[in-house]
Amino acid sequence: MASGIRIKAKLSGDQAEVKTLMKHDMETGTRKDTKTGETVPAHYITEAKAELNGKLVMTANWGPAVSKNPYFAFNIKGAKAGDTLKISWVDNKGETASEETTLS
Amino acid sequence: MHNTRRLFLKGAAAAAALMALPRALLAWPDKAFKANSRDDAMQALFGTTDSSESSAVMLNAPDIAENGRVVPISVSSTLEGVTSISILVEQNPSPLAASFDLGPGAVPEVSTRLKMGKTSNVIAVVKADGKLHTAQKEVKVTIGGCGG
Amino acid sequence: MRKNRLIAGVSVLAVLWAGSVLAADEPAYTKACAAAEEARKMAAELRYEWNTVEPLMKKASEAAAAGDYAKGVKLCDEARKQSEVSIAQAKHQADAWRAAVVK
Amino acid sequence: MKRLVTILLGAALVAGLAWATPEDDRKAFIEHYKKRFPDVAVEDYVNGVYSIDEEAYEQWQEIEEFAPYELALAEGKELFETPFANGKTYGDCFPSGGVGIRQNYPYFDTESGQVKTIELEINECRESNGEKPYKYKKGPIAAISAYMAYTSRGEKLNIVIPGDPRAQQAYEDGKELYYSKRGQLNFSCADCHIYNAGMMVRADKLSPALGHPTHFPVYRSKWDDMGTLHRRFDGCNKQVRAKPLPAQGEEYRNLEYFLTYMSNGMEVNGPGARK
Repeated sequence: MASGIRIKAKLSGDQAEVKTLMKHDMETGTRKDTKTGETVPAHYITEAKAELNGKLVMTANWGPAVSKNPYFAFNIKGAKAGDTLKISWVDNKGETASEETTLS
Repeated sequence: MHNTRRLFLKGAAAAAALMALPRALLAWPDKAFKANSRDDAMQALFGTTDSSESSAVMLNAPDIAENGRVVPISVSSTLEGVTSISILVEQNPSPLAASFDLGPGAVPEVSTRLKMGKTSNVIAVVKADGKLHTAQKEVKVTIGGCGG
Repeated sequence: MRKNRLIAGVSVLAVLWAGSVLAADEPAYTKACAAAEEARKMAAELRYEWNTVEPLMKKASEAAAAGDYAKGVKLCDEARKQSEVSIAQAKHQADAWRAAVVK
Repeated sequence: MKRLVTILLGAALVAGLAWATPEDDRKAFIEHYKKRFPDVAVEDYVNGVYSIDEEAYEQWQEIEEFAPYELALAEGKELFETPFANGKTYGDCFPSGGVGIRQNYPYFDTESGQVKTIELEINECRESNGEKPYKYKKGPIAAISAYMAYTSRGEKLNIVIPGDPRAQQAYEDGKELYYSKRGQLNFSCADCHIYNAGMMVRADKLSPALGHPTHFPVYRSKWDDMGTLHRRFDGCNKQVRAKPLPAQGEEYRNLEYFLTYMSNGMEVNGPGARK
C-alpha cells in the first residue's frame, strides 16, 4: 500500500459502505518536538476526495483537528459490483496520494 | 470612480494570491478553518450563522472521550437535499474541524475521528436546500493520566 | 567619611564570612554527591531505584556548575535520602510481597 | 515434644506456601476476578478494561471499525516477508514459519535457561542473519510482532512452565516483580490491576490483570503509535516513579512469563487498540 490509503468497501444492496484509513501525521503546527524543543510545522491533509467511476462523490475539507492517520467513512448510493472507487488526498504542502479499488 | 479602482486592484491582488495556492486548495475554505470562534467559522463557511437545531441531524459522539487525540464522531441526517456536513469543536483553537461536501450519490452520513483540546461542545451543521440544521453535544475530554 | 568606609569594609567582610560558612564548598558538594551516587547504585542493584533520584543529582551538578555548591549539597542529600528509602523498600518487599499474592 | 511439633508445623506451613504451583496461582487469579466482577465472563477479559466499562467499550468498537494498528499490521507483514541481505527471512527462524505461533510465547528455553519472548527472538533472528537488532519498545519490532500476533488471533494462550527448577524460578521472579511495591508511590502492579481493578485513577479506569497480555502489541492513542508489552511495563513503572528496567531484560521477560501464564487458555486478540 505505497499510498498509505487503506480502503474497506462493502456492497449491500445498491449502497457501498466505505471505510478508509490514511497514513498521515496531521501535524497541527502547534506541537513541540519533545527532543528538539522546536515546533513541528503544520502538515495536514486539507482535502480528501472520493470518486466513483471517475465521478466526484464526496470532498472532505479537513483542518489540523482531524486525528493522525485520518479515518473517513461514508456511504454511496447507486453503487454496484465492478465500479471503481478512487480515494485521493492533498495536504497543505501540496503532497498527494491516491488509491483505487473495485467494488465487489 | 476612485473607489472602483481600489476595488479593482484588491480584486487583482486577491486573484494573484489565489493563483499561488495549489489548484486543489482553491476550494478549501481557508478563512473558515483559520477562524477561532464558532460564529466566525460559520460566517466564513456559510456566509451566515443563523441555523436551527434539528432532530433530523444525528450527532454520535462519546460522553467522555477515551483520548482527546482520537475522538470518534459520526454525523447523519434524514433531511433531503443535503449538500454539506460540517463538524465544529467549539473550544478548539480553530473550531472548524471538518467540512464534507456531498456530491450526487453521497448518502448524508459521515464518520471521522477528531482531536479535541479540552472538554467542549461538538456541533454538527448540515446544509440542506440552503438552510443550516444543527445538532450539538458536549464531549468531556480528560488530560493526562496513566491510561488505566 | 572614614566611618562610612569602615562600615562598608566590615559589611563586606561579614558577607564573605557568612558566605563561606553557609555555602558549602566544593569538597562538601563532592562528598554529598558521591554518597548519593553510592546509594543510587545500591538501589539500582536491588532493582528498586526510583526515577526521581537521577533528576535530583542532575540538578545538583547544574547548581554546582553555576557555583552554588550549597544547593548542590542539598539536592544530593535529598537524592541520597530517597535512595536510602528505596533500599529499605527493597528489603521490606523481599518477603512482604508473598502476602499480597492472590490465594 | 511440644517444641518439635511446632517446628514441624512451621515447616509444613512454609512448605505449603511454597507449594502453591503456577496452576494454583492461575485458578486463584480467576476466582478473584469472578468475585470482583461477577457478571463478566472469563473469556471477555481479553478486551481488557472494555470488559468492565460499557461506555468505553462502545467507543472502542468505533475505533475497531478501522483500527489504527492496521497500518502497522500492513507494514509488519511486509517487513516479516522481506528477506534479509542473506536471502533468509523471519520464517526461517521460527517454528511454522512464524505464522500462528504467538500463543506459545513466552516460553522457557532450557538450552539458554532463559524465558524467550517473540520480540527477543525477532532480534535473535536478525542478528543470526547478520542484521542489526531493532529497538525493543516501538518501531519495526512492534510492527513485526503485531503481524505475528495477528496471525494467531483466536488461538488460545498455551504457556508452559516445565518442572525445570530454573523455569519455576523464572516464574517466581516474575510473580515477585508483579506483587512487590516499588517506586516512590510504593505501588505494585497488583495494587492497581488486581486489588483496585475497575476503580478510577483520576479519569482512567484500572484494567484487570486477567487477559492483560492477550492484545499486545498495542496501538495506544496516547502514543499515536504501536508499542510492545515491555513499552507498557516501562510506562507503568514510570507512573509509580520507579526507574524502568531494561526492555527484554531478564526481569521484564520473567514478568511477562508470569503475567501471560495468568491468562493461560485465553484467546490471543492482538494487536490491540487502547487509549
